[in-house]
Amino acid sequence: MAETKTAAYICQGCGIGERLSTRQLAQIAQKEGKMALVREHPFLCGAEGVGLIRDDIEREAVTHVLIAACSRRAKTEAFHFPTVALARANLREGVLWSQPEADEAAGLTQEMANDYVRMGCAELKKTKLPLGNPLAATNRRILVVGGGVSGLTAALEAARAGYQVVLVEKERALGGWAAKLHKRVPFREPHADPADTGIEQLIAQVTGHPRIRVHLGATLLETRGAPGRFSVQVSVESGAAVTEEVGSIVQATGFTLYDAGKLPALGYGKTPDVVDQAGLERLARQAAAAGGAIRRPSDGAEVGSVVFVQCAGQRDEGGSHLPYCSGHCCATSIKQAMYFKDANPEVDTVVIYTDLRVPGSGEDFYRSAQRKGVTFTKGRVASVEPASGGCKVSFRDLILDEDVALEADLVVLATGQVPNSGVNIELADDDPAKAAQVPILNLAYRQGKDMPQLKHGFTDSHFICFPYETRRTGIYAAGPVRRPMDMAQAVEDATGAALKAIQAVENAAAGRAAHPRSGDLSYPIVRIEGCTQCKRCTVECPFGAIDEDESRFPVFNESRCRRCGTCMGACPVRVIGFENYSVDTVGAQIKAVDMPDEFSEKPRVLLLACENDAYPALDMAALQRRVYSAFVRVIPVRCLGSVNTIWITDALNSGYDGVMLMGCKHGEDYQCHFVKGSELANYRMGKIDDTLKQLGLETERVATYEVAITDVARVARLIDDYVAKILEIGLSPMKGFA
Amino acid sequence: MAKKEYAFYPGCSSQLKASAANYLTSTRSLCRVLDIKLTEIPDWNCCGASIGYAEGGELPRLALNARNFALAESHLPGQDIVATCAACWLSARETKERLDASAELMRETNEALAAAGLHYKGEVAVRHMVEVLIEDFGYEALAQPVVKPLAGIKFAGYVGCQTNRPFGIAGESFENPMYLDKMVETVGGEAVTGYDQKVTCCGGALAFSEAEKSQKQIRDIVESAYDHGADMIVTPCPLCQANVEIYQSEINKKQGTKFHMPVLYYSQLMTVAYGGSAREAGLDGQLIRAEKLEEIAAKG
Amino acid sequence: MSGERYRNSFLREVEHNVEEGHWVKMCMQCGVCSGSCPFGPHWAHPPQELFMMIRAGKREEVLGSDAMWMCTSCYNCVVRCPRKLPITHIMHGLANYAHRLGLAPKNQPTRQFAKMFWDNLSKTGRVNELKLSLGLYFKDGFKQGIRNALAMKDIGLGMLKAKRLNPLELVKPHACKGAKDIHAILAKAKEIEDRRKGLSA
Amino acid sequence: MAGSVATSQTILVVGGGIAGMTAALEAAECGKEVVLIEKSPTLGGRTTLLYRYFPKMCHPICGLEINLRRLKGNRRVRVLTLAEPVAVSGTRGDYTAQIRLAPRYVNDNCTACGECARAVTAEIPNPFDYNLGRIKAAYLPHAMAYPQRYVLDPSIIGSEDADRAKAACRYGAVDLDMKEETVELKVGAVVWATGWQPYDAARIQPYGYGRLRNVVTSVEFERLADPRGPTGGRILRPSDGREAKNVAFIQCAGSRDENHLRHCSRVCCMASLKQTQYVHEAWGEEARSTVYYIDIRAIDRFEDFYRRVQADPTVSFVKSKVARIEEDRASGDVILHGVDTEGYHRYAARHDLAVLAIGMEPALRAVEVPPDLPFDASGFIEAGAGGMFGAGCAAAPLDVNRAVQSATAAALRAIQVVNKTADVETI
Repeated sequence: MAETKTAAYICQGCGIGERLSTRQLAQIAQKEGKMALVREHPFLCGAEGVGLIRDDIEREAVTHVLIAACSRRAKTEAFHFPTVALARANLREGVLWSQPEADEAAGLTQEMANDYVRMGCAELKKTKLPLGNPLAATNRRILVVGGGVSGLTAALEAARAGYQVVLVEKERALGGWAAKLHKRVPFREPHADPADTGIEQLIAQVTGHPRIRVHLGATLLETRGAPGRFSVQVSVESGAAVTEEVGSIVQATGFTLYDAGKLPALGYGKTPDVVDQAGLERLARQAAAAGGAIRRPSDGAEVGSVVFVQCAGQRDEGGSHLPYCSGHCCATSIKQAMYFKDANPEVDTVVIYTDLRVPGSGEDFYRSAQRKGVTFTKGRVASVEPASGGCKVSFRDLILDEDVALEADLVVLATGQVPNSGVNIELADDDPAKAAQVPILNLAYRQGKDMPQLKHGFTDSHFICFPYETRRTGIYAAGPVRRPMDMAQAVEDATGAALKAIQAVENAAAGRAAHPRSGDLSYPIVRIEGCTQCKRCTVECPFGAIDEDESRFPVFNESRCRRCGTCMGACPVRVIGFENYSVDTVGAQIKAVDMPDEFSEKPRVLLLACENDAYPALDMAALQRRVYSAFVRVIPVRCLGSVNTIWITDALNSGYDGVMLMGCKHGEDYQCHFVKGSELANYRMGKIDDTLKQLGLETERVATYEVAITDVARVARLIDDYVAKILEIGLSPMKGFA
Repeated sequence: MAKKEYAFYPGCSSQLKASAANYLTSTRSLCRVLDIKLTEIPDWNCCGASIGYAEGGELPRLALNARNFALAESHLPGQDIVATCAACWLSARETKERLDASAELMRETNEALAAAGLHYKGEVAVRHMVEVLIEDFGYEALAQPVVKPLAGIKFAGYVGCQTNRPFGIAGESFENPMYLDKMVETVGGEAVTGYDQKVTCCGGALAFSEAEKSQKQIRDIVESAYDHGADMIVTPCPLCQANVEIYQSEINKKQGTKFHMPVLYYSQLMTVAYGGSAREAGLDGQLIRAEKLEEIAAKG
Repeated sequence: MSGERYRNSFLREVEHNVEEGHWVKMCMQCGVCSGSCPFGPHWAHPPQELFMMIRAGKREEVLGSDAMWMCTSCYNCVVRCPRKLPITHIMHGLANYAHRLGLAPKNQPTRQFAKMFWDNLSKTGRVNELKLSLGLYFKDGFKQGIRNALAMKDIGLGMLKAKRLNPLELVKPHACKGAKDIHAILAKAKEIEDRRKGLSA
Repeated sequence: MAGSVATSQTILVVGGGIAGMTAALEAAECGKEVVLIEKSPTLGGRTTLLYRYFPKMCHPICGLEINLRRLKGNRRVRVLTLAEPVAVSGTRGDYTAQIRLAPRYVNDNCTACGECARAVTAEIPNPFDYNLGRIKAAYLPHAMAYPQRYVLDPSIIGSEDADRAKAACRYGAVDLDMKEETVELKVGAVVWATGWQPYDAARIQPYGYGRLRNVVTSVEFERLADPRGPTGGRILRPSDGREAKNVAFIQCAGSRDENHLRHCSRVCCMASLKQTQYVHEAWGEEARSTVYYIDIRAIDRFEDFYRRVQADPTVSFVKSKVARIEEDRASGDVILHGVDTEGYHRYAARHDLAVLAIGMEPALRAVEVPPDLPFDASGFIEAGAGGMFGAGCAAAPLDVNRAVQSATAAALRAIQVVNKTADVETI
């Protein structure tokens, strides 16, 4: 690789030239920053300015470029130089737009700008151009676990996009629940009648597809590796174990119907004439096969009246059954009521519900059922008991406001979906509940055999905007294992999951990071010889990317890594880093700041700001010209989880009067894009107090804040309040020793 | 040759010496001015009104209206049926729509008509006088003949129910139809804005059977007109007119109010504005006299 | 009894015999009709509740109720119903059906007036307003009638003065020449309707 | 320009809201060439105009920031703003799209320094606040606008204001001679992520929107609660700027109604539940929210959120479709009339403000498309056999999360087309 040649470009546009001495900035870049090449330009992001930089890169063999202009979030198209290492000094939003225009402020404003140039130079010199993970793994095959509608769809859609697929189904036949249905809820207009499930065609398309291999009666014995290089041990029907090499995985392991046996109050088990929705489908298929009407189990008599009890063991506030709503059951009961009405309009069909939930065009399906004479009653069912020649359903009619009972030949309980998500790895190993759980993926991961679960046992993503972001890179949940859903949604969900699986193998092959740092070519580099095997990185990685080898050294599976740097923040001996983001790139910036002496009355506050939310909030505050203290120096971090405590202690040792950390909300509704980053940072900073005491410093000198991207006004206020507090408790006694 | 010709369906209340005689008188007068030829459907019969349901049932009411249609079709071919009474218009139009929609009802209805040797072909169009004025003439044309603008009089446009729901006039909103206000302005009067009882029900036929409940409605209607500074109420519906005008004295008696709010038909406003006499405008038919209007009518 | 509850029997009866009755099953219990009715406060059971009662099989309560007799035919419910139910007509239909079956409350004033109105109009083909109002005053007997009439005499006189009430109506009423035709038509129509509904006239 | 670059290997994504951005990015991150066109001057769509999301009460622009960074880091997506399709012709794998580009009057020299806005005097209703507030006629759509470039409103072109803007710009970014142009794109597949629009509330007559001062729509209410909005995040009512502490939320405003929208718009229940929390946060224990509903459709784990709101003492629920709203002329208060159908209780309830949980209708209008793009009766795009696909709310009324799933699926279907490997569809 060519030797390093640094260059700094100082923009004078957007008022920088008027309010700051760019001459002074240039000198600093040259003398202190040791930049080989320094240029000032009136309009750097303009075609001419950009051309200038390009020429230097080509003619002057510049390898490292510092842009001292606007925020790193601005003008990214103009300042796009993929062949060189890049650093940005934020003079516009970070200084000009956040500092008062008044002349008396000019001095402090210039000091601030000078520091940002110093910091930029320092960072640049420690930065390398990321070249991508050299261990790029290139297996593009996709494994689909589960052969129901979700799995079949994921397999078929991936194959249709040109990818090889291997599908593993634990049963001896494909089709899952759909194969057990008489008909399904319609997907298209007029949304009036039950439709054929179409499962046979789907199965035929999958089994007949040249790019899909299917294993029936098969389970996963072990899954090890990473995106682009998973190695999966499959126990196949014959009992033999075969190894499948794949690049990514879709988990479509579906759901199990909630055990109606737990609902004796609703008559289940007391009489065969109380069935769940699956039971009704069975009866409907038998009837269809026999070419007659649906008959009740007890005596085989034709069903003349049927009652559907919605939310059976669902939306339970008592905590003894499912707390959530399974979403599909209203439409399913409507469909099942139609089984009766379409065959014989004389059959009485009553649906007892509390909220009828048929979103979108489901409303048409609801209307169609009413047109067919299905009666809907808003009520709460108290009990179902066997009665002479049928069942007695006692309920509160919420409209007519009375307790009533009605008799029916058959009662159908709309019970909920329970996800098949394997082992809950968050449970303690000695937890009996865990013992009862059978692992599905059998991941050979340090952090557990299955994917982390979110809520109620579902493997859903926590993010509204990014539904496919599981915490296991390259493994995507699809269908009811992720969230209760109907068949139409499962098809959509599985198609999306198939895309993510494809994307995962493409990213892995290119050595790129996956979401949320998609395309990032940097990856964690470890000085393994310095490692003390403390295991913090392997335990704390939010994505379970790091395993341990026999001798308990960390094994970084780069393509499982999301590049958040949590491991870097965790490492007590600081042997983990990225080419363009490391303990040094940040540490050097901290040290580069010009530290006024203890008599100057000019405190210095270091602000480490999450680049996803706090930093943009600061930018937007500047855009609104919200002024904040000139004593703060801001360094964006990939995630608060990447903050290594050494930065804090270094800062305090070198005379900073305080350190602010701004990260995302943590806890149940966390907003950290790296899931655990901000939480870990918070935890670590909780323990820094001791360090501070050792240094003889007030604990206020380190403060952690939860900041949302919308806290535009608040960030400025937080900074000012903090600086005020620092002035109140006085400057740091460490200054002298710096 | 008249500009426009229609098969006229005055309805029971709009006959001479009937409760809406003044509606008839004023309508005739304004048609003279606009050169509209109204020919009564020979021997027309009652529409059955809404209240006819209890004893009448469905088919007999349809048949009643169909008889008028059949008569119009045979004696006044090609002419739209025009009603002034809201109830007549509504019953007739509902009948037409229901027969158009159901071949079975059409068959049964004609089976009934056959008993009198009549047959309904299903060709007539049923319209309200206000529709005719707005759609066939338009506000501008209606403004042309104005010689005595009703300047200085504030009118609360009380639309009521049956010219408004469920069909509506000229595609106007059910909650805040503007046509009556526009007509008031067309003849130079001032329409009070924000009259919030504009489409309140006066109780309709139940004014007779449920007097107190209806009079509560009527009280709101009149009170709100006063609140909004109206001098008079104007309406397109005979039953509304009758209920709202007649019962004011009752309400005064029972509840000590001092209501004295004239209630007129749009046709009376137009007749006066067009230069017609108080008599031609049927102002002599008011229980609560509309002095301000009479003054204008009296002006040379 | 509970055996018959929430069965379709009464709903079917209504669909078959009540004007526009086939719409009752389409109600989704939003209640916009109930809230839209000018006489709402006086209803024992607003429309949406009546529809639920029909579906719940409460035959006697529905047909014996005076609720639907409170309908003023203002059509607010009709234009607001999100399911486009012709509620006004269903109310009329229910009232008519209850009346035909003799289940409607005996002294329900609107029932009496409605009957009076129909008899009045079907006699000559046109409404005789004078007889109608007199009939109304005297519906509760002669004495009460005089009292009612006196109470309303100012209005009556006013109407006379305004030439909007004609004393001669008593002797020489407005009438259709074809009154006989009308009787024939109405008789036939009723016969057809009864046949369709399987009711005896 | 773009036209010449695109090929039948290119995927065209129409609409730069969250669904469109997602479809474009997911495809591009699989290595595909994408052209993303957006009719407004910025990406972000309607979700950007939401204050917060249910059920986490998190902030939409947080996800937007991530998506924008993905976009800035990915050269495979080319973005055209102020761009609308006028016609698409051709067949699966080989489409030609006519794109109309409206003039921005600001070129990419713009540094977003804001001098033009300072120079301009004219103001326009802020389209990014549902016209509740006003902004200068030279404006940056919002703080998260992408591209981060100002726009000149056409209304000032030819005026002195326009000249002032031009004079104020030191980077030659203001170009008053820009003209509307139409470009042609050759693409293999098209993803229609054209999103939704709020149903015209004025057509729901009994609720008096437009007639009554203190009746607003749920999308407008988002702006009132948002610190970036016209009231700086204070929930004040339009009539008199008084604090709206007692707020009525009216569900199914246009939805589930054959006089308006046949379908259920799915998000409105959750949106109102979320908005009750805005009221609670703003006024604490003084807050009063009442939700008038037919059915509360809090599906799957949204049920948790519903239960949380039910437990909130400042929130109550009434099972009723409100019949009509009347205004108390003196106070400007709204009085809701209706019947609680759970046991028949009549109410005339006074509130400071009524929020109509307004329905979603598809926004796609008047574009010539080949028959291989089927629509349902409500105008939503259905699955077809061609190379064009609906994504997000163009395909169905969806919440953000499901819209993103739908867009991700649409991206794969588009990839199948340009990869030319897709088997014959069987629908």
